[in-house]
Amino acid sequence: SSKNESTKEGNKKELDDISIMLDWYPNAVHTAIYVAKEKGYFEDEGLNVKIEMPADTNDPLKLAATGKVDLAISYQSQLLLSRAEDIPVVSIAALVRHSLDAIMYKKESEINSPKDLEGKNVGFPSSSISEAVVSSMVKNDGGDMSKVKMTDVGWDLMPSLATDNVDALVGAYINHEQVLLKKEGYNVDFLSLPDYGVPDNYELVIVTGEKTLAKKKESIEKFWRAVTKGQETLKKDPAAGLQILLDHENESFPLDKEVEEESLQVLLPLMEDPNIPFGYQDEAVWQDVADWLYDSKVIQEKVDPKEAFTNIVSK
Amino acid sequence: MTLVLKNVSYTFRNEANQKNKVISDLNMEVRNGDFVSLIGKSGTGKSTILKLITGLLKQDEGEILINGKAITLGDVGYMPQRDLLLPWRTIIENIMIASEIQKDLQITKDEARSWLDRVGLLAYENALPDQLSGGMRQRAAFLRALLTGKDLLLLDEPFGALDALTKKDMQTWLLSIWQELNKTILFITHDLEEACFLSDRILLLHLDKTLDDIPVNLSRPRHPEMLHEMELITLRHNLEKRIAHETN
Amino acid sequence: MTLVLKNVSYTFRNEANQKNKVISDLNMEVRNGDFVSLIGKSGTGKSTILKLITGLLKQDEGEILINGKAITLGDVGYMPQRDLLLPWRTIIENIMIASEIQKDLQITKDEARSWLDRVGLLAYENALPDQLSGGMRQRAAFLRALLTGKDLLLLDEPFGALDALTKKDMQTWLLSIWQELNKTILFITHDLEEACFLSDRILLLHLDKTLDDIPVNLSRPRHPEMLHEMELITLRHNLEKRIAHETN
Amino acid sequence: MKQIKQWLQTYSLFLIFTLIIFILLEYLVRSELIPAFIIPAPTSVITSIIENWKPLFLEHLPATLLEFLIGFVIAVVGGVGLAVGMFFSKIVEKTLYPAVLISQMIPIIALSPIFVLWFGYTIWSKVAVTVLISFFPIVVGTYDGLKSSDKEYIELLRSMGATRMSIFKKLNIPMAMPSFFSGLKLAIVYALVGATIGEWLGASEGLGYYSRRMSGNLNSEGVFAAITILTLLGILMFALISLIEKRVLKWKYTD
Amino acid sequence: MKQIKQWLQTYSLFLIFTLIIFILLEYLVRSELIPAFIIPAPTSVITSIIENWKPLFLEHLPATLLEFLIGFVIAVVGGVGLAVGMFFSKIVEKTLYPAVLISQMIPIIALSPIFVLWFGYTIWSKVAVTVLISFFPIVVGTYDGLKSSDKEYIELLRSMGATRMSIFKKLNIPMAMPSFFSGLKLAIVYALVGATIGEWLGASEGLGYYSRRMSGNLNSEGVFAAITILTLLGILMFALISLIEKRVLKWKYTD
Ligand SMILES: Nc1ncnc2c1ncn2[C@@H]1O[C@H](COP(=O)(O)OP(=O)(O)OP(=O)(O)O)[C@@H](O)[C@H]1O
Ligand SMILES: Nc1ncnc2c1ncn2[C@@H]1O[C@H](COP(=O)(O)OP(=O)(O)OP(=O)(O)O)[C@@H](O)[C@H]1O
Ligand SMILES: [Mg+2]
Ligand SMILES: [Mg+2]
Repeated sequence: SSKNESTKEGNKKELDDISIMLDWYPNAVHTAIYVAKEKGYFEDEGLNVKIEMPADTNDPLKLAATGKVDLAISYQSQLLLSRAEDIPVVSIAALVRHSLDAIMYKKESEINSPKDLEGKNVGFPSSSISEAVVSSMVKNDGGDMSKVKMTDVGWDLMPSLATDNVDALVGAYINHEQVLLKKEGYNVDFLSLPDYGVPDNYELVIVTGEKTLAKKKESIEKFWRAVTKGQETLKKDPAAGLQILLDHENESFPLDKEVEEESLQVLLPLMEDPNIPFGYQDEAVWQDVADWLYDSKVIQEKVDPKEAFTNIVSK
Repeated sequence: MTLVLKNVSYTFRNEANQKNKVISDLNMEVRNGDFVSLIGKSGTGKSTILKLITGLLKQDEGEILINGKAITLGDVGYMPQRDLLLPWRTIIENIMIASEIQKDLQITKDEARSWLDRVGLLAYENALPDQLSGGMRQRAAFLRALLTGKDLLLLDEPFGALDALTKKDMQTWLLSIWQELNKTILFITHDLEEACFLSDRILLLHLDKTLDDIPVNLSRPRHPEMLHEMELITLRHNLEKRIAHETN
Repeated sequence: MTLVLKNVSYTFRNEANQKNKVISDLNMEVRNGDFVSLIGKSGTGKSTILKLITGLLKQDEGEILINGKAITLGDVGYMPQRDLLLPWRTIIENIMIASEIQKDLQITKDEARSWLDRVGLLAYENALPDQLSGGMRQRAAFLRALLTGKDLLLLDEPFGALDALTKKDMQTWLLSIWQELNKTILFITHDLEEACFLSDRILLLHLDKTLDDIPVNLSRPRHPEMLHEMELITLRHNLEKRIAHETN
Repeated sequence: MKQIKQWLQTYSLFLIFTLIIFILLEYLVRSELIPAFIIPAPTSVITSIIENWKPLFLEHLPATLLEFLIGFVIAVVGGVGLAVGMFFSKIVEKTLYPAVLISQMIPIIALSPIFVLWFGYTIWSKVAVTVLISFFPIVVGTYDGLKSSDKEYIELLRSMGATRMSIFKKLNIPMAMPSFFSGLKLAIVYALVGATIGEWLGASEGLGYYSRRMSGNLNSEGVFAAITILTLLGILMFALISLIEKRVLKWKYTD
Repeated sequence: MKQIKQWLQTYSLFLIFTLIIFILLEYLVRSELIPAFIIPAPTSVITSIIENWKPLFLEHLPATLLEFLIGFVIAVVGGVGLAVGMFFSKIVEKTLYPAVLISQMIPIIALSPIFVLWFGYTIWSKVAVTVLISFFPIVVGTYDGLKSSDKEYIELLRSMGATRMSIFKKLNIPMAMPSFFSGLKLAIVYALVGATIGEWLGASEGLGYYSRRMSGNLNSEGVFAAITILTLLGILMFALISLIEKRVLKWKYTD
């Protein structure tokens, strides 16, 4: 057995290090990555993957830009914002292909479409994108945005709705906040962005710094192959896949199994589209989102979508 | 004005509830216009007696009467060893503090000013205590006790912290004020020469809590030359001997 | 051991660069085994002279010589008015501090202990200064100056803060130690009686910066009874008059 | 004139030091040794302040100032009140002093949902954070100050027949002033930090909010513009209190 | 025995007060007047601590403790070093004292990207926050303490021929101790808060991080479990320093 160990060690030394920073703490959306890690898919590709967690949702982008991490999970619109600020980051794959963001509210608050938000109070997490989302949706629905009150609720999305400090939330995810609020016994419903004129977007994308991309393109491709394999395994047996995540986290941060199960159920259909490889990005989608951001004045200069992303998987 | 202490006792209790009977069955009397000194070794209870007379401490037994009535706080003028001038008040504000505290005491600023003038402090009326020398501060502290308007003044080692030369000046000064105003003074000191020079009577407190009453047969008015007269020197010598044999 | 000051001058400069010539063309001499007192009104510069002799201040002009050599810091034993015992050190640690500072000074703990015994402080060897009475602290401070091992001791009002009775005891005690050890002492005091009782010579510093040298013709050893002898009383009376006419 | 000269003498070294740091930073950023989206060049920060002076000074600064002022006043009134209560009553002291001490050990951000529950997103949630954070030094300063009155002074006043209330007014209060001001100087700095943190927990205006929004927009010049104004404001407040202290405690400073 | 009795006498009122608050909370939560996901019932918090004792005490507590200890030691060493530097050199003082003061006015969270850039998500980013937050009271305490040495004592030692170094060792250092300990007591509380905030700014373990994670999951019992442990730890640290202070400053406390 000692011989076996030494060869293992020898193998390890040949592995390429690659680091990825998640968008938030580990949850159902990251299951594929943990499956790939646990099942040894990364090792098979010759990679040693280090997973890190951020403090602030902006950190992953900045750290990828400076090369402190090789990869990061971020948001499509946030990436376009960074490009507008000349932060050298590129998206290399789409992790979630559709919006998770939505306008969320308690059913009893008699909101049926965005224009019903007039005279109501909408909470959002200090982001101009969220404001633009509400504005677009209300206008699209024929409402008057000036009658909608927007309240920045900082970090406390769920408590603000639960305590009726706001009537609706934007920036809350249907796979997390919605599930949790339901579990606490609140009857919540939501309005989808694409239904009211906000282009459907790749909510989560994998990004890297321009320099890192040039240097480590091969490793990044390997990384994504392994994650894709992880996603396949997960789809075949979601319960087993999720268990890997839960086991990994359970020692330190017990995750709520029910919540994550439900979250995964919401997520899986949104992560892939039929006949399109996992992670493939469509220029049209980038163009739409970029245009929308420019039109709604979130960014002041046009961003060339071609520079913002590069596909590492081909159709 | 007559001050009478009848069979007064006082016991200190510390945290561990140990008792220390400092004053035991004490009798004394101070008559109107007297200048009486209270002397004795350290720890015999001189300051305690003064605090009992002011009312700051309450005797366990016996009576303390002024003009036949039991004393209460605010009945006498009190001057401790440290001048205790409030550092944020000007000199005139300091000496007028008693009239702020006691409603029935009406002292005008002009009166206070004329007092300052009399003791040579008018130029320092609006100065802060820190700007004054030790002797000046002591004079201000005395004025503060005087301006309580009480007939009986209790002075606890008022010149103890002064240097010998300043002390001499202050003694003469105090005598002149006392004579002019016909106040009654009970004066604590460690300095036997001072006690002899100033007093009509000296009360000598012993470690065994007994009290000797010793008359001083020097003529009034006193002047510094008398310090070198045989009578004073002998009296002092005498007192020294009486105290020296006591062991702490 | 001879201390000589030749034409010494010293000027204080304040922040506004105003000058105050405190010592001007001063000449004095202290010979081996002398007990010399330095007296004078407040502010005449007595403490300044002592600081010049210790080397804490540097004269602007003139020379200060011990045995013909210019003095430097560490040449004399110095005792200020406040005892300045370090509150975190035990009594024995306090009196041995000079031997920690000066490498060539070797004083063993046993020696220090025998000194404590001699002044009646052995029981307090390991006590902290706060646990001692004023007189005891003053004795410890004196031992500290003594255990610098220097022949010349400079004492700046060492008993100024003590009460009159304790002071008497300390004077007698100081004389006995001084006689036994054949030290040279330069002693500042405000108390003329004290100066007369202790000294061989009295140096009287005037406000105009001149210095009188007055011999004391009392026999040695001195004993407290002498305080009441006519000779001492006359001398004191005399000194008082010489000082009194000076105006500040 | 003389005062200015003295001021320069005191702070010139520090100003030179600051200038060197700024020049160094400018160089590091311009030569791309530090990415500008993490630490912006000082000149860009200044440009950003000038360009956005209208929202910064007319909208966000007044908002933060208002939260800060209300919070600071409440902290002073409440803190002094509590200190006085503890001074007069052993029971109040023994009950609340440890609680006040412990309140300082709880990371405030962890309590943000509670603030939301109680105060919603009104100005009061920011005021609450401000109060919580600046309360402690005032209580401690005032209480220690009140207790510092010498027993001998108290006896002197009592011997004149002074009531407890007049001893409090004539002795305890003036005696407490130096220690109270030490606490106040700490508190005013903390109060500003508190208002900023309060805004991070949810606000729609204010410099803290501005900096967070700019951070969300990855606009580091904006972030540092707000921080710069906040810091200068803090220095100003500190200087102001120091000045008032010098006035009120004239008797301590004339020598 | 006697000490325990004395301790009870001192703190019994506070303990009763705490108990009443807890019972009140328990009632408010049970009767659903306060939603349990905002303030949990005290009993649920205790249950949560017991259930999760393993990760809490074996993983997160040691992580926080380590950050805290490293940070605190650096703050003490650095703070004392700076104070000594300022004590010996007017230039150092005039250059750095205002900088240290101003560093306290900058809201630390605003600097998180800088910490992350410099230190990444290693332990050092948390240590840096800890140091920054606990540095100030140590510098001020030590510096004020060193300066407090009486001129007369210095002259006495100089008259014995003492060098500046031996005056420093024999006089300045012991004289500075009381003020140094005042600073230390503040610093140790702040250091713990600092480590927690540091973890909020990015970590993968530690009690601060734990509380944040639990907060993201609306698990308020978890949040308060971590806060409770942190608070108890803070009290313990404070008591520890107070004890050491009593030992070192025996000469101040024997009376
Ligand atoms: N507050 C107190 N608590 C307990 N004991 C006290 C207190 N004040 C004084 N004593 C004790 O009472 C005794 C007499 O004290 P007091 O101050 O009256 O003496 P004294 O004659 O004024 O001494 P001194 O000459 O030193 O001023 C002393 O033994 C002292 O220890
Ligand atoms: N550090 C100082 N700076 C400026 N002037 C000083 C300083 N120390 C003393 N003086 C001045 O020098 C003069 C003499 O002071 P010194 O202390 O030597 O007098 P002294 O004779 O010892 O007085 P006392 O009897 O009050 O102790 C005084 O006028 C005093 O104001
Ligand atoms: Mg007394
Ligand atoms: Mg002097």
